[in-house]
Amino acid sequence: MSTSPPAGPTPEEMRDMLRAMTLIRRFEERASEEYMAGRIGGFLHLAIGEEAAIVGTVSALRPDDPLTSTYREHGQALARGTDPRAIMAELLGRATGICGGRGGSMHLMDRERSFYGGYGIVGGSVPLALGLAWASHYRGDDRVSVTMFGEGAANQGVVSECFNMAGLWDLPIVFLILNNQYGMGTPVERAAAVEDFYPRATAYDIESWKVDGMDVLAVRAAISEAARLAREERRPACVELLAYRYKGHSMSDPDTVRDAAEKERWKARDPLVTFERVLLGEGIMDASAIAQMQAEVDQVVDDATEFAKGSPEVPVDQLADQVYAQPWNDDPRGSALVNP
Amino acid sequence: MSTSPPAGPTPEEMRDMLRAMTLIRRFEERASEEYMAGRIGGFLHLAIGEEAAIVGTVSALRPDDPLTSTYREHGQALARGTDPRAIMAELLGRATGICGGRGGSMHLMDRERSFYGGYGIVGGSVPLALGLAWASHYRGDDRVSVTMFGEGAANQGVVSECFNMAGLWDLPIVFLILNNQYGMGTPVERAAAVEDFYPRATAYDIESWKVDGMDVLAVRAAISEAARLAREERRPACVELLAYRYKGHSMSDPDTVRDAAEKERWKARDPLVTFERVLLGEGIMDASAIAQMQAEVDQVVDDATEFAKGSPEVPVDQLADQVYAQPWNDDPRGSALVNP
Amino acid sequence: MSDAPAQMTYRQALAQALREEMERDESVFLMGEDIGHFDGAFKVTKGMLAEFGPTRVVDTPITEAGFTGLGIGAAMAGLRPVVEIMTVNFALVAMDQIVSNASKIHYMFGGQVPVPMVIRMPGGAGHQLSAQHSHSLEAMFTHVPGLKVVVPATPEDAKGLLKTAIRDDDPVIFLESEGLYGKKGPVGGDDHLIPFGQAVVRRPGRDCTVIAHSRMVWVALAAAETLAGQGVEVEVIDPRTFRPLDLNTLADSVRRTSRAVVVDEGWPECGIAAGVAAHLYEACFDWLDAPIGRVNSADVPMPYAKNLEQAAIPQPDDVVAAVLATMAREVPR
Amino acid sequence: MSDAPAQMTYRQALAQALREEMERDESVFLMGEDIGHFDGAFKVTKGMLAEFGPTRVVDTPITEAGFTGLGIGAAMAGLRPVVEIMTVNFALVAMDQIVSNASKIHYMFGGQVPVPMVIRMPGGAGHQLSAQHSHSLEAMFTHVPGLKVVVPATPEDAKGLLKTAIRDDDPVIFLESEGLYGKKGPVGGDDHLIPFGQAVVRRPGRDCTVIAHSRMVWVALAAAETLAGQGVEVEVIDPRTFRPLDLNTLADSVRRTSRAVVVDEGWPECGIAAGVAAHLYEACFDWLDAPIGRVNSADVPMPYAKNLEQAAIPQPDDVVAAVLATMAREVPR
Ligand SMILES: Cc1ncc(C[n+]2csc(CCOP(=O)(O)OP(=O)(O)O)c2C)c(N)n1
Ligand SMILES: Cc1ncc(C[n+]2csc(CCOP(=O)(O)OP(=O)(O)O)c2C)c(N)n1
Ligand SMILES: [Mg+2]
Ligand SMILES: [Mg+2]
Repeated sequence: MSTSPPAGPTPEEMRDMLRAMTLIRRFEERASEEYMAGRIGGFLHLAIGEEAAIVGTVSALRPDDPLTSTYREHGQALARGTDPRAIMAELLGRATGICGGRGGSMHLMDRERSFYGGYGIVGGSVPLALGLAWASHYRGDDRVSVTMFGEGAANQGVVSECFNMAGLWDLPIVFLILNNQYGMGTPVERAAAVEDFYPRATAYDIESWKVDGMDVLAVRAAISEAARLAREERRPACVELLAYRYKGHSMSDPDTVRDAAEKERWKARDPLVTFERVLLGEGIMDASAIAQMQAEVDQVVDDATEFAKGSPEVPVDQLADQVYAQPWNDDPRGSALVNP
Repeated sequence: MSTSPPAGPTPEEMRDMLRAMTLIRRFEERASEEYMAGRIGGFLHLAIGEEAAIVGTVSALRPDDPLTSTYREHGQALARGTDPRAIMAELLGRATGICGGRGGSMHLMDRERSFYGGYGIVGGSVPLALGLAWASHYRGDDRVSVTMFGEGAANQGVVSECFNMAGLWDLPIVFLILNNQYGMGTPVERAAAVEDFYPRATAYDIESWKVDGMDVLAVRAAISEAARLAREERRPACVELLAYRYKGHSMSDPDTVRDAAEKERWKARDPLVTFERVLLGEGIMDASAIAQMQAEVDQVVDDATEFAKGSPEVPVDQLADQVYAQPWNDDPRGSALVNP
Repeated sequence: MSDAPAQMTYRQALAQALREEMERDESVFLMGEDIGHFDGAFKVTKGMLAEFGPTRVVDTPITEAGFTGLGIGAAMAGLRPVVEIMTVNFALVAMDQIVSNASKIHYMFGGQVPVPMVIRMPGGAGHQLSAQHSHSLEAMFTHVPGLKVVVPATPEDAKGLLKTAIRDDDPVIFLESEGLYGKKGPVGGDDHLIPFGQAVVRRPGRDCTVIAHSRMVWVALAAAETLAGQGVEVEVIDPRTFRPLDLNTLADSVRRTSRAVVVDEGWPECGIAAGVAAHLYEACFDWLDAPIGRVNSADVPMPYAKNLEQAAIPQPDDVVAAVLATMAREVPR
Repeated sequence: MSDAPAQMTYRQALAQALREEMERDESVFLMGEDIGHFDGAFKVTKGMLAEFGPTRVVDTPITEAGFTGLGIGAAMAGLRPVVEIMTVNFALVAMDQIVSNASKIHYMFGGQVPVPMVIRMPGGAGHQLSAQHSHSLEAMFTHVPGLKVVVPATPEDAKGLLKTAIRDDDPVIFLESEGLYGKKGPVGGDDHLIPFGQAVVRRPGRDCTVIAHSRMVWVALAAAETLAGQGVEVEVIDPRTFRPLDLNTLADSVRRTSRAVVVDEGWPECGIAAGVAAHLYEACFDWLDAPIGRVNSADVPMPYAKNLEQAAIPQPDDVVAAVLATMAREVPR
């Protein structure tokens, strides 16, 4: 049985983590521009400010640990190593997108990298992750299923149902409550009877605790321990990450509800800046190495954007393809009905 | 603001409580016979063994406190004072039934007595009770909404959602988890990660505790305190009552899963026998008074059954009446569609 | 001109209905996600928290089953809740409360307690919101006896029907359209109520009856314009409510035109178009010169890409084609 | 006679399909409330816990949304879950998982992951279970692209279709009937698979096509017997699956008989009968001599009282009346 990565990352891992965080930040800034330019439609939810939570989590997992997320999931895909070209192309609704233009920003998936998707119904993805954990339990493999969802989602009843089943059957799952303190315009204190969420899991005998979600090393350590519990002790765990999103709920939210001073306070704790300081302080990277990494990342984002823009649209005659995995009568369209 | 009844009942109240418990027991025994005779259809869920939980609860409430229950709710209606004739007639599907034969055993309601109904979808009635509590909160009246549901129902996500809203808005509601240790054939340890249910409510800052549900005085004391919290301190409460049902889940369950020794152990704690002993011991009733009361109850049950049997069926041409409270075009049938 | 009806958007018309009814009746309150401090996801309830306070404009946690059920219970207690489910997509989480409780309580308990509540929710596709956020669930709700189902297409109807819905004693599923909030039109005053079960002719015509509701009314009217250029005069009728359904008005028109097309943004199978068509075939069998055309969204989960999405949802051209197909049919008479 | 098909009940046929598929494929497992120690609410899974152990026959808490979602996730991981929802009524609690996840995941993510799962659930009325426990929700599921919808009427079909469902790579809504579990009939062996989308003629006839599924097949056959006594020969066809729908077989029959009645235990509005009828009108418009009859349950929440319930659900006499109404129609030709 192979174990989870150790909590303390190597210098190289730390460089990779900073790079991943930078990539998420720059990618999403670019996505935001593409949205403003009208090339991305639908909803676009940015995770800017939450990079430590995402990268800390993914870096604590094995690449084959199934991961699910919400609609705010570009970062998870990027951190898992999905080609930024395929993500940007998906956002632009192109045939070369990771989901062939069917999903868009809210519904990225990269099954090859065990990223089992972003979902739009608040709370609705959590039982799917439980099912992925169930499959590991069933097969006796040592994967750990990790599901990231917001503190708003934690109020959905189905999440409690999953706590119960995970606790009852000792499933290898980590519930990751990304508490960014708001669900759209609603702050925690107006949505939850108790502002800490992890004790809810405790009531189902799930080891649970809360961690600073702006500190990528703290996140990594917490998720490593949670994954270890799930992988080695075969017990579920729940980690609440306290974090903050710097942008509105989605691009269509002008973000007028949140207090400016509050935003500044949290921006002062920018996870990228904080982590850069760590790397500089420990001599793992110097300023020019960081600048070079950033330039490379910008290059990757430029390239992804160019690729996406240059990619073909999805042929309209493929509209009805793939509704079914096993279409009727070998109908390649996957349509369920045939007219006489 | 009138207060909840005090925890310690008067001798007269104790006599009434024993009478109510006896009525429930005898009424349900008779219902079981009527079911066997084919005069009652559908599902028939008996609460035999749970009389202390029901009567203890109802006796701790004001008559105008809204009460909801599950499909196992003949006792709640009887304890609230609904005419046994109207209940038995409902069970027999007669026009004189409390719901005009529309509801049957699972769906009794007596709005005049603030009994807001028995419901068949496990967990589904709990938010209704929250809404009844909301109405008191909204209007500023001092009623307390009480909702009784099983430990199996406590696993349904919507119950957690209600805990959260009750805690968040300080609604005057008492969640009463009637833990009879089984949901159909499934014992608690196979359905719940933790065998105590009240701590789930605690995670939402709701005052919660567990009580012996076979002891009617203990139940009454606990619900009195819970109702006091809700009525006077305007805070929700949650009480878990540990109890046991003596019969199968419903009449169609041969009850072969549960261990005979276990059943005997719990029958040795029969809530009626126990409470009779208390009354005898305290000199509140003597053996002949009890016998006389029982004879009167049997008389009531006989009468209710005769009444029901002698009652007319519901006219079939009333099938479509009352689908709507406000029918279209004054159509007395309440049909929503008119053909040209 | 002081008594000319005000011009306003569908959004404003809804807001006006809510305000007027809340002022009129203290038992009316609003509940839903982000309707207060955030002014509502679509800003329908903008400013109302400040006006009416947090007991009458209630921000909820993201627990649709729970607060829809709460609304039903509050209605049983005699209040008149207007529950906003942010979009109809999230009603799927609350389906049990709507179908097992709201629609049944009055009947099942022998008429003891009415459930006078409104569940407002916008739906529809067209903004690239992809598969989970693009539902039109009219058919699912219309399937269920005990519910009333309302589908306003204009600002005037939005106001008049919402006021009626709030005063109605039954649970009303009030389906708004995300694509119509900005639509402007004349709107009546305080006493402007529109009864349920009264279809309205949006455009008179003699050649073919086109039945459309909500946003599809505008799609149908655009198609009618195109068709008029080709000499085909269609009559566009908006049922406005599906429960109750004003079949008389629909059937009268079809008997005159002998042809019909039903336009519906939902899916085809067991959908609204199928449901309405079934009634019309039965009511107008001897008059029909061609099978009734059905224009629906494609029988697929809604895709994200703009070109696919536009191909999936009914467009004016689809309506034109359906009408022409109906007209092209040889008449055996 | 050793190769004559065995006689068994619908219940036993289902059990046999489950057993054979579990033996055949280790990735198949069963999950649901009380299916293990309690042998299942309707005893379909009797004895299977002992045979297959608690990892493959899993008793769940009463949390349909949660464990249905779990099944979807497990299917995404490549297992083949057979989730039992105790009755279809409780699927309303899991509607979001079924509609927003199960039906959409394959399409929405560009075909990366199939969802090979079966959701088994019995439905229907007739046992005085009252409003919340008497649903027939075929129409709601058939409305949704991405699902397959299967409605077996006989032991043979129960087995053959369930085996196909388990091997199918898409989410299959497998709707059993509470009223059929005790029904006996011949059932094929291990290799007995019935493909989806193949309607079957249950009784040939020339005068009117009667389309019925699940328990309604037997109601229709009883009606056919009565009608035969009056000289009317109806052809009873069972579609067996609604997604996919074998419209060819249905339409061929209607083109021969020129008349049709659809019998469906669900509600009338936007129901199965309306959906099937809409297709048939379109496919057979020039052949139809009368409007298609629809026999549905009454448009009411199901009442408890036996006489009311029997009046509310389709009876053989209702089918007879609908056929005769169809026959009575003057033919304008
Ligand atoms: C069931 C459901 N209800 C409502 C919504 C609309 N909605 C989308 S995101 C969101 C807020 C979620 O907050 P949280 O879970 O904290 O995640 P965050 O957006 O903060 O990452 C809401 C209400 C939805 N998508 N699904
Ligand atoms: C949503 C839902 N799922 C399943 C059922 C079937 N069912 C009826 S009662 C019951 C057991 C409930 O157990 P519990 O809540 O402990 O109540 P008890 O019957 O013990 O009083 C089940 C599974 C149902 N009615 N509703
Ligand atoms: Mg949040
Ligand atoms: Mg129980």
